[in-house]
Amino acid sequence: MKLHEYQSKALLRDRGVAVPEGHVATTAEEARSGAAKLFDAGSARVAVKAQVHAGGRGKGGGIKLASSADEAAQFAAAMLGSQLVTPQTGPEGVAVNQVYIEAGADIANELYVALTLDRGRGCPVVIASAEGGMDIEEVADTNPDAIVREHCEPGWGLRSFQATRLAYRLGLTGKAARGVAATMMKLSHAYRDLDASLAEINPLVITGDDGVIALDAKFDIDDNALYRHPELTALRDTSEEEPLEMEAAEHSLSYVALDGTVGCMVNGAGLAMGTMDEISNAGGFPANFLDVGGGASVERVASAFRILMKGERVSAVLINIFGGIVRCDRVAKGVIEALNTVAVDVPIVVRLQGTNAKEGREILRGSDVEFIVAETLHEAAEKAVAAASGQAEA
Amino acid sequence: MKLHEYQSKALLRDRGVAVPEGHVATTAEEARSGAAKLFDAGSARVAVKAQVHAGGRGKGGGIKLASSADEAAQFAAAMLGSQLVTPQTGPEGVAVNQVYIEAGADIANELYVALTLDRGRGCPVVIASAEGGMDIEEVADTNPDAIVREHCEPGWGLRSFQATRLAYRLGLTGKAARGVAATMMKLSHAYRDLDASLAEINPLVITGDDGVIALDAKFDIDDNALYRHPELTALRDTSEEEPLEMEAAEHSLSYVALDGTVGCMVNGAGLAMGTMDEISNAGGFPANFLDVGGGASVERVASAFRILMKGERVSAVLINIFGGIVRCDRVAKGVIEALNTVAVDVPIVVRLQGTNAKEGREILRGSDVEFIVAETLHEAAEKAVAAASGQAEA
Amino acid sequence: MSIFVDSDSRIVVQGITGSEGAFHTQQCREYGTNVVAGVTPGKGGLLFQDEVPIFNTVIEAVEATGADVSMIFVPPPFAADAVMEAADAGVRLAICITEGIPTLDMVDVVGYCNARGTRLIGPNCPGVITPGQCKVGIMPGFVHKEGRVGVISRSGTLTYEAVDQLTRVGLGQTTCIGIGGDPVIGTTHRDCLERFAEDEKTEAVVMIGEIGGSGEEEAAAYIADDYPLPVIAFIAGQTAPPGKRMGHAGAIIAGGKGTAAEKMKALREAGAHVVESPSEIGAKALEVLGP
Amino acid sequence: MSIFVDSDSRIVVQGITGSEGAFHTQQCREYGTNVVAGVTPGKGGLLFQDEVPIFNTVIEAVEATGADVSMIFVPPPFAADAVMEAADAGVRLAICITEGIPTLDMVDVVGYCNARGTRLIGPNCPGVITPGQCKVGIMPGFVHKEGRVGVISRSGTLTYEAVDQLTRVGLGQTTCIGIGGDPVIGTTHRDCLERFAEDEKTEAVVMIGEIGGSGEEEAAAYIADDYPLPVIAFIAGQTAPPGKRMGHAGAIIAGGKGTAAEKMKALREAGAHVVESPSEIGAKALEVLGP
Repeated sequence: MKLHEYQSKALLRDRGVAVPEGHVATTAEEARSGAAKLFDAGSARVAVKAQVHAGGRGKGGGIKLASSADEAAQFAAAMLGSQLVTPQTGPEGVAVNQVYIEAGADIANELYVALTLDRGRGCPVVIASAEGGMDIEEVADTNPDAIVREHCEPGWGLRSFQATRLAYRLGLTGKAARGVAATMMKLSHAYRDLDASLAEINPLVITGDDGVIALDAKFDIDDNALYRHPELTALRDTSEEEPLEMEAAEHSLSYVALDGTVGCMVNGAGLAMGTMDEISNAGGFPANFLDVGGGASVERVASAFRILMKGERVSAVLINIFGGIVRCDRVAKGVIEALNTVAVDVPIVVRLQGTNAKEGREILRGSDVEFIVAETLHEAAEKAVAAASGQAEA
Repeated sequence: MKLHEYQSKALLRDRGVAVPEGHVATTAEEARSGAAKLFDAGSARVAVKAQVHAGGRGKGGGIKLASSADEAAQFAAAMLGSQLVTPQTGPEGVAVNQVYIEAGADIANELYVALTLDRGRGCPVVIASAEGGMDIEEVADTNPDAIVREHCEPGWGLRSFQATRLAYRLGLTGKAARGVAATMMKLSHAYRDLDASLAEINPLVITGDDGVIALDAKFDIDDNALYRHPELTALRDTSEEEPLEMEAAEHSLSYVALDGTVGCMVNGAGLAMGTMDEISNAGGFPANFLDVGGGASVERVASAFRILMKGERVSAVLINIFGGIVRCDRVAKGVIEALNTVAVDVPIVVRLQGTNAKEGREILRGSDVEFIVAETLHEAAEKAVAAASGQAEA
Repeated sequence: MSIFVDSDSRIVVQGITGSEGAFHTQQCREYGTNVVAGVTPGKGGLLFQDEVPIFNTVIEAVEATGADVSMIFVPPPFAADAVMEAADAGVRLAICITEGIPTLDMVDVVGYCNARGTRLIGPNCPGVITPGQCKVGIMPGFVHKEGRVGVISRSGTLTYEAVDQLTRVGLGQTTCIGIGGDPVIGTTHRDCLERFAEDEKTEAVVMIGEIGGSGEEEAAAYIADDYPLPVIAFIAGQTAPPGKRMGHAGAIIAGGKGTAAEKMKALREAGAHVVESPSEIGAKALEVLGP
Repeated sequence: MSIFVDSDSRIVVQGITGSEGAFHTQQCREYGTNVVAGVTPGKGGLLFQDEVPIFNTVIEAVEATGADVSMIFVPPPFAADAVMEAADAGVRLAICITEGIPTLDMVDVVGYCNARGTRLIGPNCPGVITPGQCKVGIMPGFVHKEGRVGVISRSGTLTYEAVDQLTRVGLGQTTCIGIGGDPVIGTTHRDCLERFAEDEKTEAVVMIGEIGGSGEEEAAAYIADDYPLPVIAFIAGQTAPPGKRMGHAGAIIAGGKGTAAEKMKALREAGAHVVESPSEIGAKALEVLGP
């Protein structure tokens, strides 16, 4: 789950990290009054920042500096309700529903600091760079030596000496080094306490008087850990999420929309990916990834069909079930029952394998619904691709 | 630093451990009104408990059960200002300055739970016993099998499965087991967060409905860690501490009063103990342990003399300094200067060894003060013991 | 021969009285697995299926029955603690089936297991099977056949698919291991490759990877360094888009890293027989090994 | 021969610019100790006494100078972190002089050092000296003499006393170690006994214990098991009252345990030559070893 900048900053502020004053606004009027407060408090300029989950907002015009409350209101009016296109969104962009009005900072130096998981080492890693404000992957490509790292070992977490070491390796000294090291410690505690998968401050600003301020911040939270963070779950903003993926998640289905024409319904994530690959190898294009999981009850299969068929371009469906503990005959019954409640007007290729596959296939054959039955995964993919191209009867 | 029961319970309550309602009272009237509140809230009985650091209060009459607010006030009146003698105090007892008025609990079962340091393993250990209310050392002697333990390993602390394991090994089941395991986890976090050297709940009570309540609680805090716990330092009650030891501590001296007649002033704790032992081997009795530490400045030596001479029975003084980095000539000068400000009317035996010992001895010989100079530790002890027995001139 | 488990393995099941735990324990027992104990706090003293003693704690189970392998079906909020309990009790192998454990819990768990010398397989995995001897997991036993191919995979049903193909072409398996689909796992492809290399009976390894992480690349580097057995490899997710989690928490192309193409390239360069299609696994293995 | 440090040891001093650190670094250098680097965050790039390079971090010091032993003078609130930094930087031996470190910090530090294979000596100790070769600590070098007795002690000045007696009776020392007066320490009496047993030059060990803890009892158990060298032992605090901390945080008779009498009995039964008086250490050593 992704958090917005303003949410992430509130979490950091709670943990003692300095962040600029700011106000969330959903209307130009709110933006004006938020900006006015900041100007009254002495800000020379305020930033108007689109609150979207995608990165690269600056490049897409999602961050503007205003010199008056009126100007801030104008920027906010232009952003709110617009579709913001950034290097990390598709060409259609994402809708801006909230802006954050924030006091400008006195920037002497900009750093990058983040914690994320190092999968190879199996532990979190702090990644820092003296090139703040830039995308870290860009820095990794153009100037990898500018990036320094320290691992948070199991049981030990980030130790103070590691944070200090990072600060010195970034070329800092004195108060700025101590401030950055302290911020890294706080960020690592936040990462841990919030079950984050990413905690990023970019840029982390050194001010003219060697203060340290988080000018942008981003937390991604581990979905598996949300059960123990109701306070974070309440921060979820689903406006940028794919509606079908959300609907699938509500039914404990794992669904990802793709661009192709062959709708897939598979049990197991690996087999679902493998099925997509096989469709591709057969010359077709999968319309989605869809894992119905281990249970595959009638209700679940029906939901899966419903979501699958909402994919606009689906012109054939491939059901690929490898029965393990799940019995194929039960799945077959589920499919038939599901089809009584969901209108499916495209060819359906079914491949059942594993436990009670034969019985399952017989059930399908004996039903009113017309299925194209396949034996192997390869055959199933070929038939589905052909069906999607309108050659089902060929 | 030791905390009182009511202070320890407040710390536990803050961390989610259930404790009975209670009120501190320093007068009988306060005790009455505190008790009245508890009776009003539905208590059938209230306990009046002397707030002293020494354990074994119950055996000394420091815990009384009252059935009315008047009775509670009577008990409080009797306790407050009295000297409470328990198995853990000397025969002179300790003054009771505060009592704690507490709601009675519905006791079905009493357990013992504590965390302390296992020095052999170098990590904290949870010690628990089904024989609550009893002194754990008594249980260790009479029924060692009743005691169960789990270690809190470096980096890992107490894991939930260990707390669960302890609860089952205490013979608990169901809700009581879960409640006790949860309490152990909270106690272990408190131990860690508060830098405790001891965190004890005795008894930890299982109530009739399988609830879990801490009926008595005790924290000892690591003095070395107090610098990071100003909130705990503020809880210090020095009324039970030895005034001379406190005075010594203020001057960074380590002092322990003993029963003998030979006052000792030594640099280094090990040598100070060794000096005491040597005095004892020579047939005398040390009046104190006193480590003047590494610095041994004039001010410090003077303070040491002042404190030393407050020991009532001191009839000779033994100064034993092994100069290492500290130079004996400087110490000698410090002793002489100190004696200008402190009246010492008993014989002083001085043994200087190590760096510049010869020069130091010469300085002493050249002074107005009459010192008995010794070369070896053995000789010094012999001479001091003789001096203390009035045979200095013999 | 085999790796990790065999007919001598003595299994304790943590969470044996839960619905999943009970069902799969029964399945494992029917397969012939020697399930010697179960653990459910609060149910100590009862029997599972009138035969398997249940204990409150793993240490009791280990002490009473000599269990050396734990199969874990404990729900996600308690699973990390359960694995640590198994490690602390001294089982040599903990197989954690549970899906949905928070990643940072697993960071701790893997560190804890490593410090204690307990091998963890999983979490979020189908388990381990040595056909004909011992099934410790949720895979359908009947598709497997005793033989000479080792199988390593991050997924469940795709493994069954691969195993089924092997069995159909007449190639049995020494041991099949589902290492799990999470970002942090106890045992990697590389670890399994090492063990298979030491197993006399294993003549080839089928390795099924998927997008995300760098486990396949690390395995490739290991294979490139004179790995003694032929490796047949497939990487799932060639058609997966970046930034999308493909079911498994660990199956995600993040920051442009962890693509199927990269992994396939690394394996190919390391000398593995990489197939483009999951349908070709069995045929390729037969081609490499011969009938 | 010697244990822990010798003329090849390359010392880095953490906290070299503090008043204690600077003073004792100078003393050690005057003794002939090879101090190759200092560490004070923020002072990297400067020189100590115009000769010893100062670094911001231990890892830099180790990489630049090959330091393998760290002497630590960092104040208590930062000392635990400093020891961990030394361990993480890969020094084989960390000697922590600092007194007053919170006990729970030391629990973590010792665990961390053990996990990394770094030996910690101390804290709250005078350090280690191999006479004539290397002094890493605050002991007065001049009382020591090269020779054949190993010395282990929990205290500072009492060790100097014992060493002085040895030197006066003509017995030099191989290595003298102050293990420290805290409840949790990195290296125990027993650890040192083990190392002395492997040292060719050491012909006897003087072991000075004190009240509190059970380190002396554990040493006694180890000695009882055919320890190859004669051990001369003294336990300080025979006259100490229970429940009172005798200066050292670790020197306290708690719950009736850790008395001098118990420790002396255990050592005597183990075959050690236990003296009642600290004055007899030198004479007893001479009696045992011969001139």
